Amino acid sequence: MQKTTILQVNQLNSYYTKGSKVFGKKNATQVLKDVNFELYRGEVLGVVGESGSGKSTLAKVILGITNEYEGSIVHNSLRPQMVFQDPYASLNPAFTVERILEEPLLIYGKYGKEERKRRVMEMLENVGLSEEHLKRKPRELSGGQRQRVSIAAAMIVHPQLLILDEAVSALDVTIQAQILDLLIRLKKEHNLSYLFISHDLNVVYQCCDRVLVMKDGEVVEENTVDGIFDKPQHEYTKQLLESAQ
Amino acid sequence: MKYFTKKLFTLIITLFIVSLLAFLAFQVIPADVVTSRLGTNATPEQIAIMKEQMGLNRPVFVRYFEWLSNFLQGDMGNSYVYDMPVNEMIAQKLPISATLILLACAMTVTFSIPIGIFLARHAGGIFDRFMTVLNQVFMSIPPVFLGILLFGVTLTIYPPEFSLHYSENFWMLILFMILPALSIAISRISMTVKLLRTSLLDEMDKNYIKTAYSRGHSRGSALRQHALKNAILPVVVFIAVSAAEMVVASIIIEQVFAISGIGRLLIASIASRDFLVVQAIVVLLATWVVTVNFLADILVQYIDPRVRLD
Amino acid sequence: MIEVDEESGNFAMKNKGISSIFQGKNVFFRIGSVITGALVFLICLSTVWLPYSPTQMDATAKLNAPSFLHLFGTDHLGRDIFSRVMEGAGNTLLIATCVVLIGCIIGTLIGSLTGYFGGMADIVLMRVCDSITAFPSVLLALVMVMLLGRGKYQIILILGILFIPSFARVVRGEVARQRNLNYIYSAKLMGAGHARIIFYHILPNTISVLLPTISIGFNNAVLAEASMSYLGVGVQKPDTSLGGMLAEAQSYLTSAPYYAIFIGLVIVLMILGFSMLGEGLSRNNATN
Amino acid sequence: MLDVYDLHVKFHNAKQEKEAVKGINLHMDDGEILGLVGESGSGKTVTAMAISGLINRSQATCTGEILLDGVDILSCDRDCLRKLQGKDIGVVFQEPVSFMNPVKTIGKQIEESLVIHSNMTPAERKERVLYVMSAVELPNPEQVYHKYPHELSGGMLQRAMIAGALMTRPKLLLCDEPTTALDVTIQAQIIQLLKRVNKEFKIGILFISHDLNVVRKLCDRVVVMYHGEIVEEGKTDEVFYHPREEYTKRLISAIPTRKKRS
Repeated sequence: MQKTTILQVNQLNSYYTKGSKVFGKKNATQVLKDVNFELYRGEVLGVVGESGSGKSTLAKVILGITNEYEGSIVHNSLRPQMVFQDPYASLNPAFTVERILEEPLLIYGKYGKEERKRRVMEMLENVGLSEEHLKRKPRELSGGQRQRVSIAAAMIVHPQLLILDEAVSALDVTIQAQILDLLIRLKKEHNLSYLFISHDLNVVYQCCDRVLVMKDGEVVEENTVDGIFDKPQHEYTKQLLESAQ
Repeated sequence: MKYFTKKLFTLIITLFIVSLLAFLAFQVIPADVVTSRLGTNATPEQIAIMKEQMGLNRPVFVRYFEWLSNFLQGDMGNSYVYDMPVNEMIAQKLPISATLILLACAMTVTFSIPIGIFLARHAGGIFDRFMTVLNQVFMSIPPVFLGILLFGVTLTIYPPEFSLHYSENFWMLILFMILPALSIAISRISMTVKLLRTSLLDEMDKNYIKTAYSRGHSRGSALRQHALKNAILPVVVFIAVSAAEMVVASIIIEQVFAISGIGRLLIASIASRDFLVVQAIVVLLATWVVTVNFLADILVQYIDPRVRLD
Repeated sequence: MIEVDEESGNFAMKNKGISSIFQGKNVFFRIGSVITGALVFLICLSTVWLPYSPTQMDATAKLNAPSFLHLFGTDHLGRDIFSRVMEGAGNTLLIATCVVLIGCIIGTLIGSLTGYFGGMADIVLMRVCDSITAFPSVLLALVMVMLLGRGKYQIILILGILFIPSFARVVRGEVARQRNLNYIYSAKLMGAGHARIIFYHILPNTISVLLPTISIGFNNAVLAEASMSYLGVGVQKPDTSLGGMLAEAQSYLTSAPYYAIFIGLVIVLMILGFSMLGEGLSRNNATN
Repeated sequence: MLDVYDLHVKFHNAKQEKEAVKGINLHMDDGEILGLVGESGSGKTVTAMAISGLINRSQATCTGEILLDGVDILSCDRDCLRKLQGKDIGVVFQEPVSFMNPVKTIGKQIEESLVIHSNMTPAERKERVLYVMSAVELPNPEQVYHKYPHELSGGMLQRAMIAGALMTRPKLLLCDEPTTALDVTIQAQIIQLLKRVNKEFKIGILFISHDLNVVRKLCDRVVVMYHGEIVEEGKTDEVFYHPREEYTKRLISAIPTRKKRS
């Protein structure tokens, strides 16, 4: 079937300016160097690298959260969303779970009260939570439950692209496995595409179709997941594979 | 050292801005100066002549620099009310106020640090709870009320004539100043004690204290050798802020104890709209505030290596 | 409930936010609210009913000691001290409330805008706020009195303006902290506009930081008003205020010490109530 | 070297009581590397804290026996505990940055246990510190001695922590998730370092972690804990390749390894 590109990134460079932005790029450090890649509909693209490789900045730049970059980012997806690593900082502490899930619908503004309530309940069950979690605040949820709520909040607007920035790294192994299963199920049901960012090669192997290996802001290798794991080309990829063995 | 010079530079700049602001603030009311000298029914011509005489209609900046250069040489102009050099009036009263404020600062530092450490050391339990509430009460007693109470005490214990010429010799001055300084310092001491106690207890919960325990430290030695140096940082800054706030308390206490210091002179000059005196005192007090903050910055930079970096 | 914090091995007490103040044994908050509540009630009552009219002089009862008739005794003109103190306290509280309102509303506005948008305005405004808060507010107030004159309304305006920076700084710090948290990014991705993010997402979380600042603001406002009125640059003659009465009472220290003591006690109670309230609120923030 | 008999640890405050460790028995021979594995809430860190005497006795009560070469840690009072901590037991914690005092130099913090437990002169101490710093492969020890924690990388700080724990040649080195906060490549180096330290200094290591891959590469024997109880114990290869208990099987199968998720 003909692959439609959901996201296209070419010649992407980004600088992090220490000190205030007002005085220009005083002592700017280059965070992303000439990054190019494409993401197709229904595909999971893994982005692997150690801390400081620029993978989180890449995610923020793609979604326009930080706009200090050069190069072009072509979006061909509706309402891209993001799920973050730290389950404790990604939900508004003042809101109840119900309010968190209802907020995107309120912003969208097309649905009446019942319609919103129905969609919230439907999405809650979809991510494996239930009625009793509705009135709870983020503080009263476990890490795994919080991550489910943030996934639900991202999914409720029916995005076509979901960027997962280390979305499972802060969770225990058993809960990690459940969240990964949930993500794969949702991908199949809604023909989603994921940009799956992680430092854990084994997790990436399990659920990604293609992989980008990043080091110091550069894409050092790009290949299918089997290509990367079975016949790594770049020296750094080999080193990563070896230490994660 | 780079940090030191940078800080010194900002100190001078701030002083410059403060004196400019003080000067500009008083330019807004020159008219009153003239009418107060000539009386309200002065004719416009007389006002114009007087203004000319006092050089009030030259551009503001020219007057500012002229005032600043005189000020730095000690000539702060003449008081409108007493027609004597302002610097003489201030020079007479400054030592008295300085003793009062410095004594109060000394009390704050010497009492609050040991008490704070003691309370943190014996935290928990009935005694600690009682002391915390007591501390909170002392914190809420405003210097003006405490001053009046202690003033009542001075009336009874000090012989009447003593309070008339206390400023003769140094020791009599110190003896007299103990109670006024105490009434300024007590609420500050209790605030500093509370801050130091909480800051120490916060540091004791930090992870590096666990490492200290794992190396064989007791709670006391871990507190003294590890937590104290970190906990003292916010306290140093607070003491600098307190030194500034105590200036206000000293103005009030001078009023309560009828001490003829610059505080009382300031209030009197405000009432009699004697601008040059008010302006000079304000700039003097501002210099004290800025200098104390500067010293605190240097001390913090000396203690905390991370600050030295930027 | 107890949750054993696995990594550090010590248990962490988790409770449920503002509502937890009342069950938890937050001693400071309880004592604070009792004292402040009692004082505010008495003052509201005094606007409606007072044992004596504050200005009614009774020539026969000059400088009487506290008795059943005159709870706090009478002053040198035979006026009932209790009624005058209550009226004075009312004025002081009114002034403090207006000052805190001005400071809080304008301060929060400035703080949230500069904190959220940052840039040049943020840097300049914060430098200005820092320099104003570095100076004791009463010192600046004394200077401003010369420009704006004395009296109740002038003092409200002066102290109100001087209290804006402290609120602005607290709100700005909190807003700037929240601005780059993940849930704000998510809100942006969902298409929420700046206004919606500030008022619906950021401010509800800022209230918990603002409450202790407000009660400490009251504490300082009462203190500042009392000091300035004592020095004679605050509230002027026909209006009464605790600070002004304290100055009068001082001259009768030897003959009628109870006069000054009762006035002073009411001031202490006011400050104690607000400072305990503030302490209770900030402790509650720390635990959850 | 280390024997733990029927250890219970109960956390209590005014209203509630929660038992984090429900009666466990452990045994470690001299120079052995024992892995203590489990998910968060399994009680593995609490056990480690109890063994190293770091549990705050006002918040929790420990019953049972912890014998380090015959001395029962639980029954001895504060002073005898203090003689033990830092001398016979060295501890390495999880994230080096927060477990180091930010305002004291690295050298001063490493020599801490020597200052408390030995009466060496400052010169002798400094020489000893530099020796151990090079033993843990800290580059140019002379300069690092005077540096502050915020000037070093995570990996370097962790090596300084290990040096600090080894100063008095303790019998037992207790490591609480020492590699979790580090990058994968540095993690591997720290594991090699711990292996070398175990052989060279003949020090038993109790290694606590939730990362089963790291435990598999480092430990001789493994103990699996779940909700405060020991679920399984045995040689590392035994436990990893043919686990007996149901929970261990699930734990090992959950390790993200090289197989596709359905």
